[in-house]
Amino acid sequence: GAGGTGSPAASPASSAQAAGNGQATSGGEISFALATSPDTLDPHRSGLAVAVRVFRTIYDSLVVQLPDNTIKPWLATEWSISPDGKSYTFKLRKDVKFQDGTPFNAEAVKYSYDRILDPATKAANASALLKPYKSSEVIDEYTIKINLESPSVAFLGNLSQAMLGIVSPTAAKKYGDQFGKNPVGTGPFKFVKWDDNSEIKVERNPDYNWAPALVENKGKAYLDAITFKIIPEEATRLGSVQSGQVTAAETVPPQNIVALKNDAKLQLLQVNTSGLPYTLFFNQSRAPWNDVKARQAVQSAIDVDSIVKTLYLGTYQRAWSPLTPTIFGYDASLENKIKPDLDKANRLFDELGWVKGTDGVREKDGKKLTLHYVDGSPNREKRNDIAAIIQQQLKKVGVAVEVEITKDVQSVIYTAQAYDLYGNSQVNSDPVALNSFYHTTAPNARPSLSHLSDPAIDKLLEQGVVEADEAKRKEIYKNVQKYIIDNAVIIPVYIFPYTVAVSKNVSGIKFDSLGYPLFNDASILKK
Amino acid sequence: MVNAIIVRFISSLGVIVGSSVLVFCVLYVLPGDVVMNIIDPSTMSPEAIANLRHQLGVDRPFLEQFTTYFSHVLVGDFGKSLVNSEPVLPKIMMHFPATLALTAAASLVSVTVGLVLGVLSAIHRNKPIDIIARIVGLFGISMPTFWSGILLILIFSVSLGWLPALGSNGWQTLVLPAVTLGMLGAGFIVRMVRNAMLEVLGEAFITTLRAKGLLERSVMYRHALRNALIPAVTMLGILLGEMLAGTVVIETVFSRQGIGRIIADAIMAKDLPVVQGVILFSAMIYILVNLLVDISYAYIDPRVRRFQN
Amino acid sequence: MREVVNAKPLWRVKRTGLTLHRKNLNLSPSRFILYASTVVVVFLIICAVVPGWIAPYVPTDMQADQILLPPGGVHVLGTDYFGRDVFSLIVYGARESLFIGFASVIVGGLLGGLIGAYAGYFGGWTDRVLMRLNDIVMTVPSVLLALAIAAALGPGLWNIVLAVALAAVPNYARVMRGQILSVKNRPFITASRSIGATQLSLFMKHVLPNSLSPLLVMAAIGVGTSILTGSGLSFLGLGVLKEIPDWGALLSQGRGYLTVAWWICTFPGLAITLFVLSINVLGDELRDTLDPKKRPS
Amino acid sequence: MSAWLSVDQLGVEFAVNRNVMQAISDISFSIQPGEIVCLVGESGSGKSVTSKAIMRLIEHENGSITSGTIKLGDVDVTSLSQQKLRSLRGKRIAMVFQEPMAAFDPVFTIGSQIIETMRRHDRHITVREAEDEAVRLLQRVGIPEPKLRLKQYPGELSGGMLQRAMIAMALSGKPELLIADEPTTALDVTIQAQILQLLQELRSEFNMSILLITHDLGVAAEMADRIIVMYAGQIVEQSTAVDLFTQPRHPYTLGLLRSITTLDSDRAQPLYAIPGSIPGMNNLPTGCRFHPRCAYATELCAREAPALEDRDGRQSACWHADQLPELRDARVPERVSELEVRERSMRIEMSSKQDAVPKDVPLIELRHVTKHYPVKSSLLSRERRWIQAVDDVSFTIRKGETFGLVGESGSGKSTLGRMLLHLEKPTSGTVLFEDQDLGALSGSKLRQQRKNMQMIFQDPHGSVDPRWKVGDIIGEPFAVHGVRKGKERRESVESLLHLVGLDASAYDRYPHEFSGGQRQRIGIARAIALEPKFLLADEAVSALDVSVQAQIINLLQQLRKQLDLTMLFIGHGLHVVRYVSDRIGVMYLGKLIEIAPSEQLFRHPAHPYTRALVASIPAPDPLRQRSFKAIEGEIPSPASPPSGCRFRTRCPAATARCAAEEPLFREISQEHYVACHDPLL
Ligand SMILES: Nc1ncnc2c1ncn2[C@@H]1O[C@H](COP(=O)(O)OP(=O)(O)OP(=O)(O)O)[C@@H](O)[C@H]1O
Ligand SMILES: Nc1ncnc2c1ncn2[C@@H]1O[C@H](COP(=O)(O)OP(=O)(O)OP(=O)(O)O)[C@@H](O)[C@H]1O
Ligand SMILES: [Mg+2]
Ligand SMILES: [Mg+2]
Repeated sequence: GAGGTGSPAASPASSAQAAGNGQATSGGEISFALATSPDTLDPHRSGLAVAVRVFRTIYDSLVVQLPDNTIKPWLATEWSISPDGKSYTFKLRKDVKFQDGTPFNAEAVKYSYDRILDPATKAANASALLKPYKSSEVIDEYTIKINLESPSVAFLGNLSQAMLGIVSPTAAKKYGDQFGKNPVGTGPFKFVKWDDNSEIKVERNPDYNWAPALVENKGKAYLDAITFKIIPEEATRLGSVQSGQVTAAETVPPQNIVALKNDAKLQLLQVNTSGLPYTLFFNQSRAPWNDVKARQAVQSAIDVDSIVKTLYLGTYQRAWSPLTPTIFGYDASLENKIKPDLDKANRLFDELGWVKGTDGVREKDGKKLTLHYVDGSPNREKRNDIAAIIQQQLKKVGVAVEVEITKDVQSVIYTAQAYDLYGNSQVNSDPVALNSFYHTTAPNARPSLSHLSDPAIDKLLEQGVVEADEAKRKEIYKNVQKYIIDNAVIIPVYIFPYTVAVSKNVSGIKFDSLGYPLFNDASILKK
Repeated sequence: MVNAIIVRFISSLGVIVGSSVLVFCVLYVLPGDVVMNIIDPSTMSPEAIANLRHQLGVDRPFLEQFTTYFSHVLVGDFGKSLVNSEPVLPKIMMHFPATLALTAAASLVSVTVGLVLGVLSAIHRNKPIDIIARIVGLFGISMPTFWSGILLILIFSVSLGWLPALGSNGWQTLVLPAVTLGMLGAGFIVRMVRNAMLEVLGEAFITTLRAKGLLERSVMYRHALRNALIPAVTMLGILLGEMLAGTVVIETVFSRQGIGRIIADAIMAKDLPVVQGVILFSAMIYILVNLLVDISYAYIDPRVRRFQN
Repeated sequence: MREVVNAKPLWRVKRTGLTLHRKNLNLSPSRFILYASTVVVVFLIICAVVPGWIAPYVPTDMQADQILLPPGGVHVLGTDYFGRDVFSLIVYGARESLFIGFASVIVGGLLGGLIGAYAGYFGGWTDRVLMRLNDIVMTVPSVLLALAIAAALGPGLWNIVLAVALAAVPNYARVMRGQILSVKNRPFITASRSIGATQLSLFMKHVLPNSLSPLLVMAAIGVGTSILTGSGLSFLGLGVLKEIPDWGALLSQGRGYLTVAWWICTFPGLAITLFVLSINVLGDELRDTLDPKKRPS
Repeated sequence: MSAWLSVDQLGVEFAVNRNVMQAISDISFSIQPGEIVCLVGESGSGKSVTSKAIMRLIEHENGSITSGTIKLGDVDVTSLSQQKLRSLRGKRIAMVFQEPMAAFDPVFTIGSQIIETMRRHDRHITVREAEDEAVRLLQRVGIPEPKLRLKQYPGELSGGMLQRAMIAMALSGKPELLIADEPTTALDVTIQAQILQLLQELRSEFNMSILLITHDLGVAAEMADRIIVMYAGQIVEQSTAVDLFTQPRHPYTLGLLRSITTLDSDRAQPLYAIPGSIPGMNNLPTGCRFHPRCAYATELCAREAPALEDRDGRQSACWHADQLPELRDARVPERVSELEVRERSMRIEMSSKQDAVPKDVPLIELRHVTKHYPVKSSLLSRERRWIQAVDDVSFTIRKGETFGLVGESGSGKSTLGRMLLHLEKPTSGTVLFEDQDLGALSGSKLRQQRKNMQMIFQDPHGSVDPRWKVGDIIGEPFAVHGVRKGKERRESVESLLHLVGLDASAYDRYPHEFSGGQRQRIGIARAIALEPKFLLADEAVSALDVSVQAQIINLLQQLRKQLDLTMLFIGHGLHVVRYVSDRIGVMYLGKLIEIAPSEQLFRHPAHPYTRALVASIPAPDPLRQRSFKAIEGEIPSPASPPSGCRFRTRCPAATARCAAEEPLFREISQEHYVACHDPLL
């Protein structure tokens, strides 16, 4: 999905060290090479992770989520939740103002959230995140009450996301459709300019004094400015960080990680994203994959270890569960339980009556055993290559894999549902993310990717949304994860580590719980 | 004369309208729609998606989209990007200078390299210089530009550190992309100039010139080359088209700003108004340049000028 | 006048002269390049037709323990990041690439040739309409057009072929029309017309055969251009993912490994370059042989 | 007196596809100051190579001098350094070429090209001085408004003007020797006469030697002091003009002289023709290179090549040079009569359509036929103009007659011919064939009618499809009309081949394997395949060498009798037209200005133009020097013809009436029509 990457940071080790070594000095500019271009800097309209990386510097959120999944104050100093879990009352900071001088207050918060609901905004992912938001009431200038349609344990965590950042009502009204090109928030950096397809420049917000607990420097940032350069071509991006033309470059491909590690001028920052790992979903509505044995056969035939090692050269971690390890409720006991077992795979298929034909492909009732594997284009994180390997691996047990690489995921996957196996991942801060993938869907609604429909699982997932007791909630999600793996509903593949190569004379770049970079502590080391 | 140009220009407008209709039709059948590029389909409900599509107007029937778009174009409104609501024309105008600089620099490279190699090649026909010049020219035509571009970056930027790999400002940033793109054109020009030169060298008047006792130098450069250049000028118009198209790849490789980049992205995103805008714009440029080429042709070549009187 | 009746004069019996001097056949550089090009093209065509005879490995065979091996040893050109043998990939990829090259030239050349021939031969109203249309299409640079068409048709080998072919149609049409126009008024056409030949037979028997050579040359060179355009589409993300990738896809997929394993994309890149270069050399040679000015008369 | 130029034992080779080809060998001759020497010979005999070798220009065309010396005064040209050579070129020796249009660089003005030459050889001259000098030179060579011409581009001048300008350019270095390679071949007879006259004047004015290359013996007779005859890369004969024409010492020269048609040629007799054609330089016969075509050849000739020997101040390379005067009278008629016999027998084989056709039955009638072409408008000019290629022409061609059509280039002869066959629709007017309006016929009816009217083209190379086999080309009429299939067709084609004098083995060969004359035979065979009633021959022999020309004309005459053809014969060479035609029409600038029976037209031309035309023809007889002063001026543009009589701008007898009133086309004596207010008679 286009949601991109990020996760409760599994303590980004390298960044912490780098920050510790040098003496933070004020001043200087850095440039940060992005792999793709943001679509807009309007947080409510954007759906691209790359945009978040830029506008996280411009906007603040009400609360912040720490790596241990706890929620801490940011623009809100404190909050209370009503007993029915359907309304939240926030006390806001009084010393905050937007970069355009507009005062930050309850009105601004209400405006921001209502704006997301307004169809005219054409909000994309933000509206999904804000669910089940119903309305806001301004209690007083610095107190706001938010009402929900239904209780949601994940709501606070979502509020911490940049896509639900608070925008300047003055600017948003003034620029309308063009707000995305003229963003104004309360963040540590303010927008300077955006040259299409080339660069976005932000400069220090000199008034900034309300940094969250996630960073050490609570005041204004050390850096004068950051220029985000848009460099889609991998070789060029890496080439320019190696030659020193840019200070930092994101998404370093695995094969270069090894080489860059040995580069005396560069440091590598890596943070695993959190949410759902890259997962291959079986489409259970299509035969023969509605049969658990068939799915298990495939599960045994695919050597995920080999895939991850071959393609990512040991730089990516393998996924074992429908959730990433850093997320709440992750079940570590699932690790190393599935082993590639060709005999088992063959046996299972044999049992199902699929017999190998002369061409090595299994047949039953004159039908070939085919698996339609759909993947999005382009070859992001080598996902197309995974398809290529799986095609070869399944060939060995007599499954003919047809790989379809398409840009048009919408119609192939969501409208026509013409796939047997489809891969996706999602950035999220809470296991409720599982709901949209494994809960039975309403009769008229679009089915989930897995097409799973099991009342027991539905019940567990529903409990998970409202269960306030952490231990019980953990247990619920353990059961869900075990079920999903045991029934081979999916094949989890890898956990994406967001990797940035940074010049050694820059320190203090950190990452938030979703893996987005924070520049509050970043500074250039004086030599 | 001025009238003729105006008439010619007006008829070109027809061509421009035609080409944009064509492109509109081709793009309309693109699968999927722009919505997919703005949202994460797994997190949004179908209704929300439908809603968004409705707001963007991409769910309306073809004819309606078509007439709306063109009625706006007629009054000079190229519409707004579906992805980020940016007005198209200002966006193009902003990016065009970068593309222009690139194509101009690349043309310079093409013409210089092409001319030198082409002339050397023709003068030293079938000698080693000829062979080398032709092979160099052919390499320009034969290498995929994205590959040669990356190689140049690795060599001159990463290994040697002589030139920046990217950017849109300063002449240094122009060198590598212009060379990459220019080598393509140089290949064509070498071949063109060589053939034209050989043809001219076979003409009877060359013998006259020699019989007059002219220096070989002035036979070659003052006379033969000048004659050979006339057909080469017509090539420039076509070359420009190639170069403009080449920027799609080059601007991506070198992360340059420019309309090539815009259109590549827009095609992928099915951002119809942007694609339309860029195509309309580049068609206009193309036609304008070819018009200029035709006019200058009539001025350079006395054989054409004769028909005027 | 007796001797004239006998069209073969006595002294023609021996055709000496030119042929006899061929003894000292020292290879000039340009000849050498011509022969080398022929060898390259022929070899790659053989690869495309019977890759199994040449490739030492099965190209789809992914050996996880043999990834990124440098050239030399058992893998002459090394292995790629899947652990596939690069040489075998190139040999098998020839089929895909040459298919793109030849198929798109055949489709585009036929279509463009027909349009150009029709317009040029019948002239008048249809000519004006067709050529105006052609002008229109030509204002859109062919790579862009191919890009748009490829995007519209979606991935698929045939779609790439079609995109490249359609984008080239206007060029073929223009050349064909020009050629037809120049042939149309040659005296031997008038001669046939004066005999009473119908338009159709004039066209099929005289005009067309005599107009084909520039188109053939263009088509020969077009095979190379199509492969290049195809690889450009791969680069822009519109290629096709297949078990056996074409050279463009190999090159475009392997380019990320250039600094780590240069051989993965360098050899497919060389294959493209060499093939295109050679086909251009052959095309030029073909142009020279077909050029009536250079033919013995 | 020492010779200006002496060439000794010159041999030249060309590198062709890494082989060498000997183009000329053993060429020796010399030119005295103020002398005009003509180099004659058929196409490909090495005339141009010889001339270019003198200036060592062949070195730029893969050629090299392999033997011999060229001396200009005391200077040995063969061993000169490039630098010295260049200062000699254009200064001491200047050249004028055949195609004036192609000999100028099209993108520089005439003036700049002339000035460039001057400044190249005289570093001290200023541009202004050079310009003045150029104006003076242009004036001298007879170019009106020289100042204006100086600034014009070659494309803006007519061929005749350009040739004058070329001569002016050649004169600019005040050369001692002028080499003129076929300077008039591309020009009309009237213009040719002007240029030749100019050359003669210049010779005496500057005491310049001239090496004049021509294949027209008439020109040679008129101009030359001495004539050198070349054949297949060698000199075969050399002597003074008078001697050569009266007493040729080589069978080839003799053949050439006999082949040419003159005003006196007997129209009842077939023309003499040298059989065969000149061999290519890569397949030369052994011994004497001419022996396969020679009527006097003996076994010795085939074995050993004769040397060029001096005798009585003249040279010839023939074993039988001495006996030639006697042989000449004895042997040749024999051969002709032998041929006659064959022809007669063939004639019997063919149908016997010889039955008398009533005279005066019109086969083709043209009524007020007009053809206007739009002038191609370039990008920058949009107004439409029209070329009046043919304007209101009416005449009749009678059954069985040969009608000749003459006129300068661009006068509309070919256009008229094409309309006659309805290959092109007239802008207005009608063409009747056997009283049937061709314009009213439907497509298929017209195609049927085409069987009856056929055409022979000027360019023997262009008029046959290079990709077809000869048999298919000749058989095409059968195929088109669906007659004679398979074996029958092949037989018919073979008998046609035989009829036009080609071997049946030609059937499976391709046109490029044949010489120009043979190709023309192929074209003729195709034209007569369907036994048409009418044959149009548009310059059918103009592109051919004299010896071959005679062969083709004989063939045509013979076929005409056998097949009872009616013919329209369009031609440049007036003698040839006179020889073949019963009546002749003269065209000028799209108008038919005179029609008369052949002899009448030549002896008593009524139109001043016709008279000028007839007078312009150089007679191949050095004793009959021309007294007539060449007609002045050039043919005006057909896009804006003069008012009234179109010839008035060049007419010595023009009056005010000629400008105001267009003369009627009227009969002045029996069968003699003319469009002139004051016809000569
Ligand atoms: N540059 C060249 N390279 C090779 N062969 C040549 C070249 N120039 C002339 N020849 C050959 O030399 C021979 C003599 O040619 P040349 O031009 O002297 O004939 P010519 O007598 O001038 O004929 P024409 O009357 O047609 O001008 C011909 O066979 C011709 O093919
Ligand atoms: N298809 C055409 N389009 C335009 N102009 C033409 C065309 N054909 C002939 N003309 C012009 O018509 C005039 C007469 O041409 P035509 O060929 O009939 O002359 P001609 O007497 O046969 O000359 P030549 O002796 O050179 O063959 C010329 O000025 C020519 O340029
Ligand atoms: Mg010559
Ligand atoms: Mg003519």
